[in-house]
Amino acid sequence: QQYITLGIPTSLKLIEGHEGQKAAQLAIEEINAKGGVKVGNEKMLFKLEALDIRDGEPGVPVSEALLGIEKLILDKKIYAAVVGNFRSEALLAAMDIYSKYKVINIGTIAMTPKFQEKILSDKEKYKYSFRGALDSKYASGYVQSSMKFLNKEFGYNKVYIATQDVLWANAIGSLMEKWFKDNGWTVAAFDKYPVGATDFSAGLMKAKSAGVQVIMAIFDMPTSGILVKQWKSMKVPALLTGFISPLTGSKAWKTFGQDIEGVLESVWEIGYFPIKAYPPSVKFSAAYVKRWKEDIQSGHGAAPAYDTVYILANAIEKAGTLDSEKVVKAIEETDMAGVVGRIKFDNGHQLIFGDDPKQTACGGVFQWRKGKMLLVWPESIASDKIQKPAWMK
Amino acid sequence: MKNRENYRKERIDRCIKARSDDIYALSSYKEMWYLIFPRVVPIIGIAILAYFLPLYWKKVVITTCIFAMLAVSWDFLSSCGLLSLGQALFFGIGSYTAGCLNHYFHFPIYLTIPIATICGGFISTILLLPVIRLRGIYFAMVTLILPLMLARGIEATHVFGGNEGITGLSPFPNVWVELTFIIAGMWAALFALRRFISSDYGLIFVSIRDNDRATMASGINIYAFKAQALFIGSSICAFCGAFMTHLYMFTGIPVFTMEFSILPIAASAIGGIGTLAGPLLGAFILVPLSEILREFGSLRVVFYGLVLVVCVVALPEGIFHYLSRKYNEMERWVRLE
Amino acid sequence: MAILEIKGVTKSFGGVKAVEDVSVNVEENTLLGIIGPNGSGKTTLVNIITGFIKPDKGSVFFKGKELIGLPPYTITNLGIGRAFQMVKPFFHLPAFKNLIVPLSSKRVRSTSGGGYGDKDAIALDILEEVGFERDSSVPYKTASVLPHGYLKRLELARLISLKSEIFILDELFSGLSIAEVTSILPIIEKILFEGNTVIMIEHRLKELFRIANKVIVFNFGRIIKEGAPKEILEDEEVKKAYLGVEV
Amino acid sequence: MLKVDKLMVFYENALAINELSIHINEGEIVGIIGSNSAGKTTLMNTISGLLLDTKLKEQRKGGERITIFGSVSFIGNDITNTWADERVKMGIVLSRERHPVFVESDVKENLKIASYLSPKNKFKEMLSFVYDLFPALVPLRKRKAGFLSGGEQQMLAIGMSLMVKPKLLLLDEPLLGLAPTIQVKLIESIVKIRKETNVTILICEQFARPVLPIIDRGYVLENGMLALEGTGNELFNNPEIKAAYFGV
Amino acid sequence: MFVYGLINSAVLALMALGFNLTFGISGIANFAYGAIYVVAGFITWAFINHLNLPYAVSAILTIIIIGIFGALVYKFIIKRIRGLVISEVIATFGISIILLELLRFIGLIGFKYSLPVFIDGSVEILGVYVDIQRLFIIGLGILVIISLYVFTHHTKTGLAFRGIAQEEHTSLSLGINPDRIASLSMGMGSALGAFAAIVILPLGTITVDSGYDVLINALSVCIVGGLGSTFGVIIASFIIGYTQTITAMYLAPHWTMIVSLFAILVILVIKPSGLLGHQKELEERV
Ligand SMILES: Nc1ncnc2c1ncn2[C@@H]1O[C@H](COP(=O)(O)OP(=O)(O)OP(=O)(O)O)[C@@H](O)[C@H]1O
Ligand SMILES: Nc1ncnc2c1ncn2[C@@H]1O[C@H](COP(=O)(O)OP(=O)(O)OP(=O)(O)O)[C@@H](O)[C@H]1O
Ligand SMILES: [Mg+2]
Ligand SMILES: [Mg+2]
Repeated sequence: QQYITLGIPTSLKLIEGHEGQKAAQLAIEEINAKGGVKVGNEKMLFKLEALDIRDGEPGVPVSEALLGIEKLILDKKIYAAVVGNFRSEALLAAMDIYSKYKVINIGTIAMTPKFQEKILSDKEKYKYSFRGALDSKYASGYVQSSMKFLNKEFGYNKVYIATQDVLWANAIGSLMEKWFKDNGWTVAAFDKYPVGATDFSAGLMKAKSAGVQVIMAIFDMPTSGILVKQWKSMKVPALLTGFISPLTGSKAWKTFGQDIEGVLESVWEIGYFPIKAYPPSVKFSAAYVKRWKEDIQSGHGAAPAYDTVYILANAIEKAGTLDSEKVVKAIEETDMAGVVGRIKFDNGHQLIFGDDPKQTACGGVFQWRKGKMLLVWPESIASDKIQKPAWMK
Repeated sequence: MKNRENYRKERIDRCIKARSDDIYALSSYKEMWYLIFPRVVPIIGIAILAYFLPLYWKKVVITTCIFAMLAVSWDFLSSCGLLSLGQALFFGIGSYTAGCLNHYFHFPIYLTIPIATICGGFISTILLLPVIRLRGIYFAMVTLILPLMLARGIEATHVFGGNEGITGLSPFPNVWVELTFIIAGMWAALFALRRFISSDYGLIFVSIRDNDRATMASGINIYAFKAQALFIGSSICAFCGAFMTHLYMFTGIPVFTMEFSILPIAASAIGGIGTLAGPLLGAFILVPLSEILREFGSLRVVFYGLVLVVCVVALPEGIFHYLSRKYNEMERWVRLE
Repeated sequence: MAILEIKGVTKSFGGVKAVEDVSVNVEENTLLGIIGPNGSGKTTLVNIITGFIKPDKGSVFFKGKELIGLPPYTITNLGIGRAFQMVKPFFHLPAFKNLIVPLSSKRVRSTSGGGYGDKDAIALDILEEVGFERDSSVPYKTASVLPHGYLKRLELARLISLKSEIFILDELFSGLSIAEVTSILPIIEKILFEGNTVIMIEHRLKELFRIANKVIVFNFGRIIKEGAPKEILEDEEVKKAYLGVEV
Repeated sequence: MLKVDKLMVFYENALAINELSIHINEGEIVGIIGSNSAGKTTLMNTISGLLLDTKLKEQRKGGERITIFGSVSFIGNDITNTWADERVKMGIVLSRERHPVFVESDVKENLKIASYLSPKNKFKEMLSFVYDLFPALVPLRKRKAGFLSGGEQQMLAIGMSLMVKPKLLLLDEPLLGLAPTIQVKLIESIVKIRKETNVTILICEQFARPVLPIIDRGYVLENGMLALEGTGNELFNNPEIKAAYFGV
Repeated sequence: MFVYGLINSAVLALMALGFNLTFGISGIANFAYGAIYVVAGFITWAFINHLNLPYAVSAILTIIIIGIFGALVYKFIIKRIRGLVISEVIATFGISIILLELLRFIGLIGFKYSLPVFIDGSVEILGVYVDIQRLFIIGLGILVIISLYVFTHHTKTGLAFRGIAQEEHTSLSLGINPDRIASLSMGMGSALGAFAAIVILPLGTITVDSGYDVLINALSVCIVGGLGSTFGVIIASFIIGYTQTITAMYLAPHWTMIVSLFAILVILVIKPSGLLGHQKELEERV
């Protein structure tokens, strides 16, 4: 029996990596259970080699992460890598390694738009890299939609932006800042908080004294939970929106309880919690819960990781060979229905996102209400409408 | 220690050392071999290993050599009384220098690395010049802070590629060049420094750590010498940084991470501080070990920490001290008369 | 002319006047003894002369050159060598290697040779001069295991190897037995004989008074008496403040 | 009271003390006279137990090997392997050679630390005792010990060992660096202390002149071996001693 | 602003005090401090959520357990390498990564771990809302500082802490058993760390990574203050705390780190042995 080895070089101990691995594993088990992938005339099984390269942890040099990737490539002889790097700089550096060894990789975590730029700058060289999750440009799109709604429905037009001081979050922050200004909002301030910040009072005070109605926060560090608590305790009368990773999962209600009632939270890729209007997501989350006995907590990375395995499998079957050049071609031509929506790559090897999972991949916005995550955006699949929380005037 | 009644364990030098460390009285091939053996074996050993291992492990050898050099440089600095927690600073400066030269001015590798070595040493020395009067932990604190600050500064000001760094730099032609280059560099650094530190000139550096007041009272400008030591130590690190940059075709703020500062210290601690060769040995234990431990997946770092603790506690003097003692001295029980 | 002129030097540490308005002239090729109760500011004065402490006021001239403000190593290179009250050898180095450091200083670098082992030879010569038996293993032992007597000699050897013109010896004899002291005295006499100047701080008065040309007495940071050893011995005030007993 | 029997101490291969047997009776002042490197400090460290600690530390570091033979007993108990702090609790207190004090603490705090073992209500009393003995320390109370002059540190070191209220006081070169007046005063007060508190005292000195008159008995050490033994007077009048330790 | 600067300073001071007790005052490098801090958080969490113990009981139990743990670490590990500072640092750092990564390994990742606040709610002070927990931090910070000062300057054990750091042999010859005192100081330092964790962590979630941050914060506050000086720690935390808050307020939050590091640098250049340390002058005294 021959195997196609897939590598997962990522920070396995961070939630996105951890759940990404589980999701990919689920996909592989499903495929293998059906007999594997057909390569030409032969059926091959998938095998997973996960390696903790710790690149999402502060203090770990990129070189160590890259050496880990080289280990997967040279030692474990992986055919392709999925999930992939956390930090944008690690991703960008890893692309050189992947193209050196001609290894296909489909990342689902790092979100920098520089990725496409780099691919387009030398398409031939970097063609082995794909991204199966959204990038910060798309991400800001989803945030914008909800802002538009808030503006239209409730007349909100003053915002405070807080982001984590990392590439992708800053990128979203700046895009949003521009958008707000272009659309007649007042931006009270735009603060970037260093990773590990534990005190947000300065910014919140600014926000409060400026009388903002909306706080847009983009964070994926765990300490950002403090922001939520501080926002509550300082009684800042503004609606918390954006992407705060401690709030994306079902367990957030347990941690923060009543505090997060009414918070608008963006979802980078749908599919990790069941959405009635889009059946693949229901199926996927059920399968995941069945396999791993708990539901997914991170709104980013896990669901696409599941899809990437299928993308690869389909591409290999379509190419009928393991020759990477041909498989790359096949991936470029992918068109299938995944849990995050319809999967198609653009010229820069970026998964295309939009507002309707039947047309493109899709992110969304949900609102925390009474312990439930209610999808309010995009309208095509929304189950509810954004509501003003009771305590807002 | 076993305490036999009226017996005492005696320790004797294997007596080819005449009186002091660098005066040898060689009288036979056997003695010559005795001297050469511990020096030649690791050189040949590493060379063989490096050239015959599978590709991935070659890469590991390269990384090991880099960390070994960092450790050697750390030990050199510490034997001059400069306790550094900031090898990452020197490393990062070298890396950025090479990266920028290559990216913005398109200098080829054989220019960027030498220039980065010299300039890196130079810039690091200048940066630390204002605090050269600090001692011990206070100096260490500054060296710990500076790389953090530079990294944050680059992040905040977006210079040199800002957060995502500079990628796509020129690589080495092939892995053989990489290997030869770094192994040669490592041995050169080690033996040159060992020679240097036992020379009359090098002795001054050691004396500064021993007692800087007395060194001053001996008419030595200790600050000038400390600056020289800094330059030498940081140049070596800068070389490593430049090398790593081209190896991974990447430079960016992660080159300032603490790992580059901590691992050399750990290597020195388990290898044996103050010997220069010890830290090298330590690096050759720790780095491959950490690669082997990758098999343990998530528990890797735990095991790694465990090994550190066990090594340090079991042989507080350091492996190299221990080995060289066993090699150079005989022990035997003698009866009290 | 006086080789070393100390003029109105004052230094206080947070309210305590350690040295107050001290002026002394040290004549060339003489032995000046400094005595005084504990904490009367003797060592502080030495620290000021050798640049380890900056005085609040006053100046020190060596052959007409102002010393205040110069760092210790520059002063040492001018020819003022000091031995520390608490010995400060390089504990990790063998005794003879201890001398390599002063032999590499600017002052004597040019004469001590740069070849391999040149300095070692000079160092061993000097050590023999101060009483390290050349053929024994003593000069090759690490300083940390040497007995105290040898360390004191090592301090002296450092000054000799620096070719100092002024030897400042801070309590060289403390912690030494009479036998040790008597064996060191000739070395000091030899130093004087060679035309150098010596300043000695001592609590071992008997030995000091035998060789001193002039003695000054400190009390509370001030000079209370200055004169030939004889006069000092007979002075009532000195007796009260310091001696209190027959010596 | 204290009995040292056939003590031998090796530093690696070097013999520092060779077959030394001495004893001290309760209430005595005993002097150990010896020139440099006679092994006085080694003996003091052995009696106080510090050597055991040094030995252990060296062993851990893989440094030189210290070997001790023979036995030490105190008031009938064998204390050869008793740890130093236990010995202090038994009443053996050492004032170490060359005054290693707590440089970062001020003088009063040094004395406070020193009174670790004595009851709190005794502190004031002992403090004034020490200040009486060394009035020079009084104005220096608030100064960090590291800034004191050599002699002042020596006073402090002795003062600290007195704070513990020892039964057996070991003084290792107490006169080092002290001005003659203070030396005399110290010697007088040693006699006084003995009279008042009946503490037993062992003094090590190579500067024998001031010490010999007050000791009851004395031992002369040479190269780790016992060279002479006798009462204070005997030693004082011994021509050899005179030649070697008085410089006449 | 004023209030939050104060809180920030108090947080820093609380974090640093335990470290200061072991490292600054008794001279034992405990680089596992950050790990201990985090572990304390998780232990308390586990007590509350799995054993359903009341909060106060869990907190006290945690402090005791961590204290004992610290003492044991000394007894079995540091004792053997006492005096070799680099080895101490590396060994405790090793312990720290073992602890932290073990926590990660057993799955304590994610965002669900957080401690309850002592008393919920907030009050308005000088025009800003401050939650009561933060007031607790200030109050307890002051309390700990005072008791620590009294402890290290006026109790025998505390003075012994200072003794063993400076001259181990002299302490030994005065009847202080350095090993006992040192393990005590490790224990107390760790317990203080646990205390700080229990007080501070309710503000946010417990995460493994913060272990490293806590260590760096504690280290820098401790060194800037001048080793061994309790007051130094306070002043240093105020300087660093307020620079952080002020920068965050008037410049931008992502400059806080740079500015506060720069402040540390400047302080060290001006006062080479920290604000209230005398290290340098003492060493230079000849
Ligand atoms: N750096 C300093 N800070 C504070 N006080 C100091 C400092 N240096 C010296 N002193 C004080 O100044 C006084 C003079 O000290 P100095 O060392 O000069 O005395 P000395 O005459 O050499 O005494 P001894 O004979 O005991 O060595 C002492 O009281 C000492 O405590
Ligand atoms: N740590 C050590 N390692 C090796 N040898 C030592 C050590 N300590 C002392 N010695 C040697 O042991 C002998 C006795 O030393 P010790 O210090 O006991 O003498 P001492 O009589 O106290 O001399 P001093 O008057 O100099 O204080 C000396 O020859 C000395 O060199
Ligand atoms: Mg003096
Ligand atoms: Mg002695």
